[in-house]
Amino acid sequence: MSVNYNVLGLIFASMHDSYVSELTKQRTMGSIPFGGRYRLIDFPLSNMVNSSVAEVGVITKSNYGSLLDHLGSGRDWDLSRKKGGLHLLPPYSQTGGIYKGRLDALNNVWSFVEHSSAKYVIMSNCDVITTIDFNPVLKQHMAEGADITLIYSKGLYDSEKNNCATILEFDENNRLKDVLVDPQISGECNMWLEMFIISKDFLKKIVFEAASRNQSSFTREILQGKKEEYKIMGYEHKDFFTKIDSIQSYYQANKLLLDANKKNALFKSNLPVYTKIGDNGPVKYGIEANVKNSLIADGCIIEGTVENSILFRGVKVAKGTVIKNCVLLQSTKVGSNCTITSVITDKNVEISSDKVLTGSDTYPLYIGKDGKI
Amino acid sequence: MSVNYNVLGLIFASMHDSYVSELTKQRTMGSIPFGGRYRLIDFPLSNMVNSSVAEVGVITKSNYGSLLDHLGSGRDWDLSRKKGGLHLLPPYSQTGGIYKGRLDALNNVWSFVEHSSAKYVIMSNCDVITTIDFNPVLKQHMAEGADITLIYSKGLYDSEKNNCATILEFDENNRLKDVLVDPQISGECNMWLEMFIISKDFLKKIVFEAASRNQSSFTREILQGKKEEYKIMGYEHKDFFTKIDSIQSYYQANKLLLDANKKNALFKSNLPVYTKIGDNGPVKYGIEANVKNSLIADGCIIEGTVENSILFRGVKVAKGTVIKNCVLLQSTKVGSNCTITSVITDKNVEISSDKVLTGSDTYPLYIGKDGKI
Amino acid sequence: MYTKKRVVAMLLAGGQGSRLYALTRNVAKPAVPYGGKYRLIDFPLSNCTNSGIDTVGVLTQYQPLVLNEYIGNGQPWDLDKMNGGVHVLPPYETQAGASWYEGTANAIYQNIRFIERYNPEYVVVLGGDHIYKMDYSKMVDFHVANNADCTISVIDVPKAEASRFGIMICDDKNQVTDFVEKPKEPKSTLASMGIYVFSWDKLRKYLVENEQEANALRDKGEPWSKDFGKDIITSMLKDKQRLFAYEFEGYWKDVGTLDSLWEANMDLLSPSVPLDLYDPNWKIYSRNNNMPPQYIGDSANIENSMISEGSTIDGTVDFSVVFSGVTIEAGATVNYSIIMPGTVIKSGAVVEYAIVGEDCVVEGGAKIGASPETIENRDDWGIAVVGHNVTVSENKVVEPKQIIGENI
Amino acid sequence: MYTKKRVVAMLLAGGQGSRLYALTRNVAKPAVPYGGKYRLIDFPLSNCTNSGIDTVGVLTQYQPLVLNEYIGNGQPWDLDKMNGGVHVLPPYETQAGASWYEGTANAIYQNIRFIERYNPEYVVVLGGDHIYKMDYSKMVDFHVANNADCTISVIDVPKAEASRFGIMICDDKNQVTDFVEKPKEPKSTLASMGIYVFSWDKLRKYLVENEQEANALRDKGEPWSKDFGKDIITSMLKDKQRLFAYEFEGYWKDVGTLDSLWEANMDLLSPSVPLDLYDPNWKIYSRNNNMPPQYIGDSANIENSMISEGSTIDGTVDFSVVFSGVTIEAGATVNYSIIMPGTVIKSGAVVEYAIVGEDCVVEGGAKIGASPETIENRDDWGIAVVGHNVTVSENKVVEPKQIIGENI
Repeated sequence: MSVNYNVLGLIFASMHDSYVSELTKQRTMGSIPFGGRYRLIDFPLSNMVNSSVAEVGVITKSNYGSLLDHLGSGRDWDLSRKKGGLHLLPPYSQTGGIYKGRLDALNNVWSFVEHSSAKYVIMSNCDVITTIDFNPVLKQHMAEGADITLIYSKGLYDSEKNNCATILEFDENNRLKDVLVDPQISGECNMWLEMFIISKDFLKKIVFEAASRNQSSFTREILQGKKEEYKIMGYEHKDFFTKIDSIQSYYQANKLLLDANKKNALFKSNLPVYTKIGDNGPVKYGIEANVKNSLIADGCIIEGTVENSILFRGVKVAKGTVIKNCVLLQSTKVGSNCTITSVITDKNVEISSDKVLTGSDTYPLYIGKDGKI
Repeated sequence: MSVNYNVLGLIFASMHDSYVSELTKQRTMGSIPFGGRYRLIDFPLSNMVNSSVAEVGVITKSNYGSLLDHLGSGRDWDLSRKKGGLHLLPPYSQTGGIYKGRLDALNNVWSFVEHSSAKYVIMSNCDVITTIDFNPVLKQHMAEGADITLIYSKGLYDSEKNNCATILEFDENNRLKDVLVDPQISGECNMWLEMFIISKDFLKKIVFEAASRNQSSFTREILQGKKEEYKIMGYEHKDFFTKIDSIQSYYQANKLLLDANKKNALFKSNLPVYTKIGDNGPVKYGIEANVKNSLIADGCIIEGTVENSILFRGVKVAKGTVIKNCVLLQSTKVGSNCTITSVITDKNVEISSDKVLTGSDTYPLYIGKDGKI
Repeated sequence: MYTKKRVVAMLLAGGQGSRLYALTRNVAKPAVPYGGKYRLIDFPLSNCTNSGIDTVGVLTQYQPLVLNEYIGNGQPWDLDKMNGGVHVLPPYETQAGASWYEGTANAIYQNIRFIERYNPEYVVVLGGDHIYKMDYSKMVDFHVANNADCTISVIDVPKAEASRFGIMICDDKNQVTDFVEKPKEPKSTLASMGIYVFSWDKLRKYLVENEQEANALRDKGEPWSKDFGKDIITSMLKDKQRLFAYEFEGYWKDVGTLDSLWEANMDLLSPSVPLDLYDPNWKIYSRNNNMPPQYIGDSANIENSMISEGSTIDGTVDFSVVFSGVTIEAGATVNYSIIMPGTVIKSGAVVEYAIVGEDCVVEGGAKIGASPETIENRDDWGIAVVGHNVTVSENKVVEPKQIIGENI
Repeated sequence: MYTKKRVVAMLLAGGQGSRLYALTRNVAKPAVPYGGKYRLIDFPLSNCTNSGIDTVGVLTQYQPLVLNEYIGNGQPWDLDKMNGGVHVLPPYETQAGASWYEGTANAIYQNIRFIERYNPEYVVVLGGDHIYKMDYSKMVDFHVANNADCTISVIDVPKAEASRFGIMICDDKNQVTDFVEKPKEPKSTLASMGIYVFSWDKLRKYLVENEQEANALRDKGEPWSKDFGKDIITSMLKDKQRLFAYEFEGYWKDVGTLDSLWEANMDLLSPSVPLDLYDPNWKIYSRNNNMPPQYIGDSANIENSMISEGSTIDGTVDFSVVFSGVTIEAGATVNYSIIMPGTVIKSGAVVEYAIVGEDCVVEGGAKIGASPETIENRDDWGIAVVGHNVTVSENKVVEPKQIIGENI
């Protein structure tokens, strides 16, 4: 059918907030802007919608105001529904306080999960950016009679550069053999994308068991602790992915979109990425504009030079200014005759005329929200 | 026009929660069920929508999960909008913690108010139930050049029965002369409906002044403290109203709807009360049903006797059972051959067969949510 | 701009419904009220939503205004979608000129572009005047499992009634071998329910061929038709396409006549009829009109009836279905009847075995319909019908079988 | 069921727009793309929303499919309402038979029932092919203040152009004393913008009278018409009704011809034209198609242009408006042109002073249009136009003024 009430989606919108503390001061992981016009949650949410999922719960911790604004009723994802639909699950709980880990969070929102008529649950974080159709994963999960199916991709891991990673090893039957968290190695590994599929009944069992033992970490208690007992299988996603685990990787991930192959792998016409519509005008290029190798979102007005940069909605670049290797978030305004190199500006930053700001490509300069320079 | 962007609505959804602590254990004032198919917030929200208000902020304190569920995107009130629309304003704040009074709450949500293009603000609580068109109030407010226009009704006040009331006195020019909070008197008084109109600019002034002085009570600091300085005027609403300030008054307020005049004053065809649509079937009356003087919401299945009662959506009354003078909230199930008199059941209460429960009309028996008897 | 949809539904909302004419003077048949708070079209639309089909085209050209406004943005049925959703598809003008729909097949033919936007694999074709709850996704699964070109849902009817239906003859694997419209001597009791699943490429092919052949016949001055059941299904059978019958078990009722509309309402009051309007997992959605709960007064006497929001009942109601916003005054009697939205039955009026349309006024002393037991010759008995917006004055009588369209 | 609305808007989406025919073969005129990411109808719809009007009927019978799907549930314009919202109103069949719209007045006449559901005090009548930003609520206020029966918005045009418009002659209180359609010798320079506010009771009366009079003429075999501007306004003037002219100051452009469509796009690139598409308090809404931001490549050279989402630009673009999902390869040149959504301009192609429709392919070496300076006889020069879905093969030439509707 066109939507599938048999599958429930759960998105952890606040997982790993602390790795990008600059960007999560006034927001949570899921509402970090990305790629010119998106927020990170758009990717898992669109993946679910494109896989016919009709009901999605979004599990948040704190600072979810901007997420609430962004998601609204879910209308822009066609998730404003009576049957199913989008549900924000704030961290209020009977027990009080904030959840400690994935199992604890699931226990906290269990009444929502219980209430759903779905038989399967797909879970995803917001810090891994990729475009994936979950239907083949679900098919494999059912065909193999798995308890849990983990989605992974082969990727280069480097303990020097990666802040957090879960490396998976599988046996010849595709069954989970070993799980390494942040190991001191480097090379090509099976990187867990922190997405998995599980039946609702099995999820209930592990969540309730964990609760009764006061356990909260899914990776430690289930993946590492129960890999012999449970049938935990792997599904390899063979397409582009990138992970945000530091301000540096955030900068690089944005700039990866200047590579046409990677951009096309993320934005496929048959699996569109939905986002909140901004109703901005087209981009206006002035008479002295000079733009090369850049991604420019609607609503920008460019009268200067822009190179190797990502400009979010409504950015203004005045005459005589040169922007190079920058990521300028929405409504950044740069005055005339500036030279801005390797800089990330958060929302509504204003840079007055004749300024020179220079970061480095490995250590970009970050300017916080509403900053005035 | 059909909607008016010039007026912003603000609803205090959690004001006076503590007066009905039984009903607010798992919800807030605005989400208390009322009148068979409504929640208290439906009344102020519909009043605003019917007065062409296109943008409404709902200020909450805690326990707003059920309110979030009820309001959804605001679609059922035609407030799912890009321009304006419904905005839930949860109590997260930079300063942390919960607001102490109305001025403090307004300070906390000021960025939302500031962002609106409206010139006037209409404010309302949820604990006063009435149907009112705000347009004549606004017209008077502008014509009189008032700083603040308070909406009041003449009503019988009795300090023995009323838990909280603000009594207003006006001079011959309709200007506020005196403000009494919970006075030890009784008789006909001007009862403040805790609704008022103010310009955004003036509101900003008083909110910011109060914040700088660490003041939080609108009644004490502004109405009592500044009545000479500010031009505070009155508007008399000459129609039915009732106020919820105890479980007893909640019970009585529901039963008032059995009076056709009062019901018709609340549900006017030109000022409909909107609510979340439940898509229940029609009421089904069995072959031995016997119903008199009762208000029955859709989805009920009645096979017994019901008198002088309010039955919310999806209530089931089995054969041989007699329900008298009761308020049964949604999905209450009463087994066969029971005798239930002067009882309030909260949501999902189940009463098994052959039970006798008897409260008194002045002190109804209350059975909490999900209770099984 | 448009995302692929595996399944698109096309709802033939049909025309005037002349056998219901007193109730369809200003509204299309699918907008006729049913079941206390529904309209006929709520059933196929809710079935679509509950089956996970979120893209529906509604084909109509007769009085679409009420239907259009009733469907509106599709929100009541969860069919207000950015991509997909419900769309009312009227006839239109092109550079080649304007043309009304010339039959059900032509109506779909004229909207091939609409369907192709969603690039579907399967198209479900539905009617707008049947009462039933059905999971179309299971029928699509059946269609796929049989590698069928077309699947037709059928219901086993009593042999005596089979000649009223289109009858399918099937082999032991449910493959359809023959199809006869209203056979005098039925060879089977499997009646077509007017619900089809097609593989879109096949349906498209036969729609185009039917259009060309019918036009060629017309140009030659010969009889032609562009009818869905008659032409498309027959052609496919002739071409030995794989047609399968999907047997449906459950409540299904064609409400094409005033009598069957009355019966279908009465069915809801029978405990043995398997049509559950209270199942939270298969809700029948309808547009709500923001009325307060019903008020039952001190002198009311209600038994074995269904009553909806906004009504005020102070009279006697027995074995009846009462819609929203109805007033039945103290001293009025309503038995075995259907009272549509907004109607007022005044004190002293008696309504029995009748359908009273929307926004009528039945004054005191008026008598509409009668019990069959009171009629000597049973052939003289039948349901009395009062159309919409009619006033029945004091002491006037509407006889059994009589149909009133104007004030009396 | 329907709540009163003080103001209802009726949008005459009109017909084929024959003067735009290469761009309206399969779409109604209001669905023609404009301004990089808009379609013409975005302007009146967004104006309604921004003016607080949330109930809009769109009258159309020509190729409504694209318009219907484009408008959809009205969500992009904030017009998806439970009560009110935007409704496409096609012609329909009644018991009296079916009839297409016989003129703009007849189209509104046939939808009197739609309007009356909302019981409005004022009806705003709009066209679908003008580019402007206007607060209709101020015009309604003006109408009310003048106690007018009809208010017509007018714009002061240069005297030389006045004979192309419907010209209003007013007294010093803005009351209209005469109205002349395309006068040879204009007595005023106040041109009607095709935007009207009516007191609904008055409009209703004149619609009914016009219908009756025109039918009577037709029955007698005499010439008749049911045209809004021509018949309704003229009758009201004759009857000494209170007609007022509301003078509009700001950008307003009729885009009824290919040349004016091109000019209106070019206007957006002129700093002196007062049409701000970036005002957050008066957004022009449009349906979004979920494309990533535009990518500007290493060899791109873009100046004084507008470019929209999803496009990939690696060529030279100067003084042009480029819509969403367009590809302009390295080595391609686009000057003073409009490139509509989804089109590909390949390396080596040159497009100048041209409109290229949706989803076209312009192969390398092709040359579309030319600069006026390169044409000897200025009369031979004009905008070159390529219709939708057209492929222009390698090295083919589309001359200035030429209009191509098929692949070459």
